[in-house]
Amino acid sequence: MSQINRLAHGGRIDRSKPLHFTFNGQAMRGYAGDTLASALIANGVRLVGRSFKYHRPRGIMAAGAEEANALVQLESGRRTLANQQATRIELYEGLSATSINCWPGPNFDLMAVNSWFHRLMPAGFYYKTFMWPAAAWKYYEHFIRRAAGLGVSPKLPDPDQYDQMNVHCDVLVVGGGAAGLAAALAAGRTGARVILADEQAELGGQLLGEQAEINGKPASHWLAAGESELAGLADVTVLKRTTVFGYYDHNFAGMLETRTAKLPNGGATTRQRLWHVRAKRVVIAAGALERPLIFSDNDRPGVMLAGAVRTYLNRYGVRAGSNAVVFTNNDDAYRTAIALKDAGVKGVCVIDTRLAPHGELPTQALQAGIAVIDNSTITGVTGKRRVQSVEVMTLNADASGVIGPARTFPCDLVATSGGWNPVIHLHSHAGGKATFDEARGLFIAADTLQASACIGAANGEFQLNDCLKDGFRAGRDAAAKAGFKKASRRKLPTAAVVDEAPARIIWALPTTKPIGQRGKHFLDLQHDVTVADVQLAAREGYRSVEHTKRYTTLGMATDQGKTGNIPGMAVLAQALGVANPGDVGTTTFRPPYTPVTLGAFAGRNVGPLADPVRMTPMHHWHELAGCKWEDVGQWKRPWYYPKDGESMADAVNRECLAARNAVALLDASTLGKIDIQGPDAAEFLNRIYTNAWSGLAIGRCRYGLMLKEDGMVFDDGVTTRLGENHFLMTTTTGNAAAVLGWLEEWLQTEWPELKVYCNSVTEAWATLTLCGPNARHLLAEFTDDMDLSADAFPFMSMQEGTVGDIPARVFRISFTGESSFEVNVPASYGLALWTQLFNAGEKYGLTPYGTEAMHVLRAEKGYIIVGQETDGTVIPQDLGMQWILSKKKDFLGRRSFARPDSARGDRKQLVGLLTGDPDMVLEEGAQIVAENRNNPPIPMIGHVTSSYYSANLGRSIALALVSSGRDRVGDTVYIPMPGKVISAEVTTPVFIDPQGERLHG
Amino acid sequence: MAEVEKPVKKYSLFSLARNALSFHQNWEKAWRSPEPKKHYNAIIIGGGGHGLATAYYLAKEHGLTNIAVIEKGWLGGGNTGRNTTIIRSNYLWDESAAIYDKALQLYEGLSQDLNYNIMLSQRGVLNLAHNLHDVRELKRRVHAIRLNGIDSEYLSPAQIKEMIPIIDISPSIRYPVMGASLQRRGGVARHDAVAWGFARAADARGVDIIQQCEVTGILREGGRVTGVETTRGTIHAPKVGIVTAGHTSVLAAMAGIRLPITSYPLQAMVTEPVKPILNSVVMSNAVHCYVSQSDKGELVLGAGIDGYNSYTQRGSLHIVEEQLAAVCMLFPIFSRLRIMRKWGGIVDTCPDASPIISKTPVEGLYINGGWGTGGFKATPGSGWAFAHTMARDEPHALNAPYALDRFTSGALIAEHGAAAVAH
Amino acid sequence: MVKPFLRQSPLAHLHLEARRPLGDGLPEAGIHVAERPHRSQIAVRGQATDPAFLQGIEKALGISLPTEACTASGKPGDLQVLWMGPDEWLVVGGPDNAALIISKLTTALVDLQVALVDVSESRTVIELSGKQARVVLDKGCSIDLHPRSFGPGQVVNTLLGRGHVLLHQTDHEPASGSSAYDIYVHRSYAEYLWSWIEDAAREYGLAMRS
Amino acid sequence: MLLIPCPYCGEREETEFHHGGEAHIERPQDPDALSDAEWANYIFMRTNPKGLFHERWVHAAGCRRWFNMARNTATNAIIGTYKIGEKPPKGAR
Ligand SMILES: Cc1cc2nc3c(=O)[nH]c(=O)nc-3n(C[C@H](O)[C@H](O)[C@H](O)COP(=O)(O)OP(=O)(O)OC[C@H]3O[C@@H](n4cnc5c(N)ncnc54)[C@H](O)[C@@H]3O)c2cc1C
Ligand SMILES: NC(=O)c1ccc[n+]([C@@H]2O[C@H](COP(=O)([O-])OP(=O)(O)OC[C@H]3O[C@@H](n4cnc5c(N)ncnc54)[C@H](O)[C@@H]3O)[C@@H](O)[C@H]2O)c1
Ligand SMILES: Cc1cc2nc3c(=O)[nH]c(=O)nc-3n(C[C@H](O)[C@H](O)[C@H](O)COP(=O)(O)O)c2cc1C
Ligand SMILES: [Zn+2]
Repeated sequence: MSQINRLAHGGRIDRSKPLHFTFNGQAMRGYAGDTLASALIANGVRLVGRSFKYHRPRGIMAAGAEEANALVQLESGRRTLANQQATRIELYEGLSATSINCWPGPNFDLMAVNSWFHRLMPAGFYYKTFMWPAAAWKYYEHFIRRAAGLGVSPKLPDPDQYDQMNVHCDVLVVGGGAAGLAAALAAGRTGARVILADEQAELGGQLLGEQAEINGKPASHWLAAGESELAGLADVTVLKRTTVFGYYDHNFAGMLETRTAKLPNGGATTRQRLWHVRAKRVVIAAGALERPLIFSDNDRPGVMLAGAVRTYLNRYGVRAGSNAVVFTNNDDAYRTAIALKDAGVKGVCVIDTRLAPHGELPTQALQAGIAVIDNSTITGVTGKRRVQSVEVMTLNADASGVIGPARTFPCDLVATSGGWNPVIHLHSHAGGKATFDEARGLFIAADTLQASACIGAANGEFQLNDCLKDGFRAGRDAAAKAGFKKASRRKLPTAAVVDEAPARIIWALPTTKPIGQRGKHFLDLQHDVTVADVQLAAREGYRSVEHTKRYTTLGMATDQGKTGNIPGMAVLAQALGVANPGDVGTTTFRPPYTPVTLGAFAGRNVGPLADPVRMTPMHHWHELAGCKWEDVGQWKRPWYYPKDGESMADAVNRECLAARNAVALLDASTLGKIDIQGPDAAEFLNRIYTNAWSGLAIGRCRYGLMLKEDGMVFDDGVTTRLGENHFLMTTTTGNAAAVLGWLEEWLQTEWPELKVYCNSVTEAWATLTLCGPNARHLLAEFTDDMDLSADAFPFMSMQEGTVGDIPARVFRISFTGESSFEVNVPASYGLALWTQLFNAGEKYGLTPYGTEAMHVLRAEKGYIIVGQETDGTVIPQDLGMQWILSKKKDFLGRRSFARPDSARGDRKQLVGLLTGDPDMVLEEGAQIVAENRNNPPIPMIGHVTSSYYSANLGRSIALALVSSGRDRVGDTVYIPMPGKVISAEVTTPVFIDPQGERLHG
Repeated sequence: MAEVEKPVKKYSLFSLARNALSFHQNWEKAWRSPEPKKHYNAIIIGGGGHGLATAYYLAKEHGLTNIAVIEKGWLGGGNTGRNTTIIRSNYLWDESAAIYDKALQLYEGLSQDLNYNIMLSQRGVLNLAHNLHDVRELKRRVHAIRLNGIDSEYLSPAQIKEMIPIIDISPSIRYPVMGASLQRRGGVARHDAVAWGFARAADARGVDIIQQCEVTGILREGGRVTGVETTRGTIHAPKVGIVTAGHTSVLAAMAGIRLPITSYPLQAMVTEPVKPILNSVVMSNAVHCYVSQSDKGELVLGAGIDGYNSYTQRGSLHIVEEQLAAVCMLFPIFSRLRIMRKWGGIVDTCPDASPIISKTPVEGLYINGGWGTGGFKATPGSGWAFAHTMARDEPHALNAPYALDRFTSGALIAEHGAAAVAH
Repeated sequence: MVKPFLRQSPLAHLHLEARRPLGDGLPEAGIHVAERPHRSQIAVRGQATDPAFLQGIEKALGISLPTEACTASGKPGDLQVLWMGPDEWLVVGGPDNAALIISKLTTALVDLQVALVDVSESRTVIELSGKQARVVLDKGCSIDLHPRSFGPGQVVNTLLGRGHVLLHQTDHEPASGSSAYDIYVHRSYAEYLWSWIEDAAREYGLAMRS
Repeated sequence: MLLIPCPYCGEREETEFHHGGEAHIERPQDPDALSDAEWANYIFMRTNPKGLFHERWVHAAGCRRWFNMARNTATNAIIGTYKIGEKPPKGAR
């Protein structure tokens, strides 16, 4: 295809850089500087896709972020992207795009049958039908879903990367049009830190598409000079292709930068970058969006926004048609008419809803020989796949209908303008209000919670000269408020003031029949929402603008109603008989301003960096040993160490046997360790723990239980007295941070009078736990300054000395019920000691064991795990731990035991379970019932909290919480599983060495 | 029970076709917009799903028709209009299973009962496990639910993959998928339709739904409620129900009642619409994400709650970022889909993650709130039980455990496992 | 300490110093990194309002206690005190000095209500420098590191990526725009942080410094 | 996205902090003297106001200090922060 619509010259495209691309398989050409949309128009493409609901043919209607129709599937395979606006895709060599939501193609689309049934499909039709028979919705839904959905999701992994950046600035300027550029210059000159972000590839905004002059020269000169001045200011950052997508509390903005116009083939650069900006002041110079006129069949390919048509001419050097009608209610569109005429487009005429337009621009148009048909409207459009003609009639006195004869104008382009809407989206995101300017029929930013201001066209300022003035003032002002007051003596640029007459606002233009009965008046082109739909919603009582939005889906498509919302709200106001659309209000503007990829939000937090992996000093040893990992919070802990060919059960059995019969080694470094010092340390522990601490001897350890104020078990661990005023507390791995936080909270907020300091030392120590009958022998080989005998070093005591010449603290504590030594050495020696122990331990049968074996071993002893035997509903009494509740003092949570529920007789209590079949290992989490049956509903009396095969006992064991469990010891209970019922006997929860002989040995 | 049937213009394919011929000019209003009367037999404060359902069941089951629902904004505009619409009854404790499954059962016939298609889509809800603790807790729930007579299954990673081919179950991801619970009867429903369907059906039974009317005070005399002060004048009633979700504490404070409730922002978002790609609802508490695809084609995604009290109906960006990173971990192909809109709601959470459906110390004043991040699924059941409570001045067995005094006695219904994150 | 060759810092196994630069043909690396392991680090807790405490510190260490938030005293590479909180400081010295420092402090602060904890083993230090060092940090850190608000001698506890760090700026050359930071990171997070930096720095070129 | 002025470190991003719920709820001196309802009031009942709110925060990833903050929960506007034991700032009482 040749570029039949490309003008011979003009535009900002680079004609020396031709580019090849394909659309729906057809090879086409464009230039660097084109968007896909401008290139498609240049190549004479009219029909780009089909609409959502009726599958009507659709073309390009805009030139920027407001495009509602021209969505394409960009590329295929690994780099495919759905629903991309052709107007925002910068053309690159080799680009390939296809139409979406049509099959087999946009020219002949089988789904267009929908449009035959359009009358059955008014707004909300699905709420009224598809209900019979009840079960059939499933099938209806299947077809509805297939029909909906626009483009297709990528199905292969994303080859690209995304990243994020945090910045701070004094002034953030959103939008680099005339106003924004002026603001950035003014703020930048004061020395303030300024960020100027614009979503487009070039600065200039609306100016890029105009033939405007500044200081008597083409505006491009001022743009270029401004840009180069900004580049020279050290603390000004200009970000192009960067959309400020959201504005949040306390002047925080989210921006999305597209870093590679063409998708890179891998490499170091990220495709998109999400910026977090914390600004002292925000200047919103986001411009205005043109609104379409709403007339019958205004969706035909070739009906476009007048400003966009002008932009295609001036910026891209393409004409959007060869025979054009301009349809307007204001003066601005006359610029388009004149530009079209200048570009040699035929038959240009203007249809104006106003009576005798007389401003500067209409006069110019008339002088240029452009016909102006006033007080008229388009009543119909012919041509399905492209406009062929429009029918025009005169408006009646109150513009509620048309009169007189119909005239037909052949044309292939209708450039419409219904005026402009300030872009107040960002202002609204962060709680800003809007007011309706009745005279001009537009919403203007009002009160805001943030330190921000809307300026230029975003504030309803449509004269270029005013935008410039506004920009410089706002930039200076914002900088001054941020503390930068340096004055600049430069002369401000000026532009000619054009006298523009007011618009005549008629929200829905009449046709020869009542609206909805001749053609369709589209408000939301992407979702196929019409004026009749909004009127129906109003009629049916969906009176709130929010109801109408949801009932009709107006403004809920990917463009979020950038062109359709305001007319839609006004139409609703009319339908409700409300004079002022301001009383109906807008729907809520929400981020993002334009869609943002999930990948950009995720940034670098994906793949291996999704969340930190915390590693102990011995981590890589475990990895080389082939361990399987268990995730505990962010830690990786060795779960078990399978040898070649071993199953998990084999490995765990082997590890458990070694721990009770030889010696086994556990990496316990992840346990939380908190150093607690100060004269009130013991008193502090008295309040935090349920038991008493004042009497603990130095060098002795004690088990403690912590509760929340509701009496529920929160954490447990062993705490050791290192000195008169010095304790070392250990916590569970998962709760380490929470417990330190808990201690600090009480110390700082409730008991500041206590003289205590807490410091985390979790990471300072590597903890190697030797467990089993040979533990002492092995350890003895490594130390000559500690007496390891049971008398000299009794259970629940601590010694300091050296192990393998490394300074160490050794604790005789045990979570396995076996004689064991917890050796703590400075973390950086952990790996060395581990390796040495491992080598020397071979003769004693040393076996490394993981968390699974640890859990089995402790369950054999009936030791609880917080979070497994407890779940936030368990009090110590339930666990049979009354013994740890001091009666002599208060402690956190104690009062809650006096509540009726704590005294309930049927509370769930910790018990053991032995299955009838010793090889049957119950499922953890299985529910327990009293009756031998399996036909739900069955009342449950408890559940299995822990369950293992115990190699040491040669049978399965389990712990459970069972209602009145201690009274049921000896009873049989039942565990119904899908397809079977398992019986088990209730026992006490200690299976091995109830007297604790091994522990003390 | 004497029911006064008002003529309803029934919705059906037939009525749709007939109306099409007259360009849809003749549909009746879905509900009226009446002026408030001076006096009602009962007032429901809050026109969300729960309030409207309460009114509907008061009229339908208890014959109380001189009642008003008073809504400060537009009906359904609270959390009912901004939730991720996940419906399920896979809760751990018996008390929860009972009320949530009652709700699910009502949902299963709701389109027909209300003559309004609420588009209940029972496409199955999966809750993923990512570590051994999750696995244990999920299995505990699966078994409990099954023994309560409610459908529930446990899936292995391979079975998950079979159901959802696009999910990444490889063991090399940061938090691998280790299993999932599945409730096949779970799914989603069209949230707006639930509010609108109840409103229309309640209106048809004579209930006045008064929108744009904010309750500013609760009138009491001698320990009894006598009515409410509103922005549209005083309205009297011997019974008043507070059903205001995010604003439960604010309304209760008007009657001098302090509640164990904190209101947090909770955010949700939708992507651009794409052709069907995800057929079930996937939730993961451990990595904070839940996602389903709507009939229109968008992915509907929910985030975790923001960590601080707020009534702003918007939340912080980092919460959304964390959640979307989790989505990218489980569904790497979604990284290039784009968020089209995100928003916030205000959720009223109780310490035990269970609601309050209760009488109060003020006679004639009732509270239904504290549903936190998960009350949409309960809407019909909650309204049904609350209507009973208001009509009889005593709780139904279904909601008796949800009385306020459980915070005094300690008999909490800890559903953190089922509800730790939003859904 | 004993058998120093047995000591292993959290990043030792990665042999950073032997790695080739990253950066797809960039002429010059914008970022330089190195691990500075085994620094002596002592957590000191006490009352900044107590003159005896301030004097004791000064006497023991020869440098004053930084009482202004987020500042450090002393010289990088030498003995330094980093502000951690209103009653919390980190005394940092060269390797294997902790016992000596503690004994000096103990002597000087005797009778005062203070706490001294040897946390040398808790953190390692990643030194990050170069023209793009600040930009790389900006990718994961919300602190305003612009020279106007942050400079040599300043130190913050904050988040970098998803990990907690103590970030200390040690140098800045206005002419070249190059700056240097010591990033103190808990050892269990060190490898994560290293991977994070490597990934974030790739586009600017990353070279190892010995 | 709150920007929170830590009374010790200055303004920092919300991500460095944890919220600690309502401020100025004192632990009863003698819990045994309380009725169950009073005890429940202390552990569970909160004002949760829409508007001025006094709350606790901890600068978890910063200086580890707890402090109080006065904030408007209807707008998220921060009126001020103050140290534990201090009185709320002007305009926040
Ligand atoms: C983002 C998000 C996702 C969620 N996801 C799910 C999910 O997937 N599944 C699920 O089951 N639940 C979910 N929930 C929770 C669910 O939305 C709520 O629990 C449920 O909708 C509450 O319904 P409601 O009728 O009680 O409250 P609402 O719908 O909030 O209604 C309360 C009404 O009270 C009105 N009101 C308040 N104050 C006054 C006053 N003074 N006078 C008059 N009227 C007043 C409000 O305007 C509002 O309309 C989610 C919530 C959110 C925010
Ligand atoms: N005569 C009329 O009727 C009329 C009407 C409207 C505008 N105008 C003209 O338009 C110009 C207005 O100047 P201006 O500077 O106020 O607006 P502008 O439209 O020229 O510039 C706004 C810029 O902001 C960008 N932008 C918008 N939202 C953004 C976001 N969220 N993130 C990043 N970038 C974003 C836009 O792409 C654009 O480049 C003047 O030349 C004025 O004369 C004239
Ligand atoms: C399940 C669900 C699906 C939604 N789908 C869309 C959608 O397709 N397009 C859209 O713009 N908004 C969608 N929304 C969001 C609403 O537009 C709106 O943001 C939300 O109801 C909150 O209201 P508010 O933003 O007006 O405060 C959806 C909301 C929900 C709860
Ligand atoms: Zn701080």
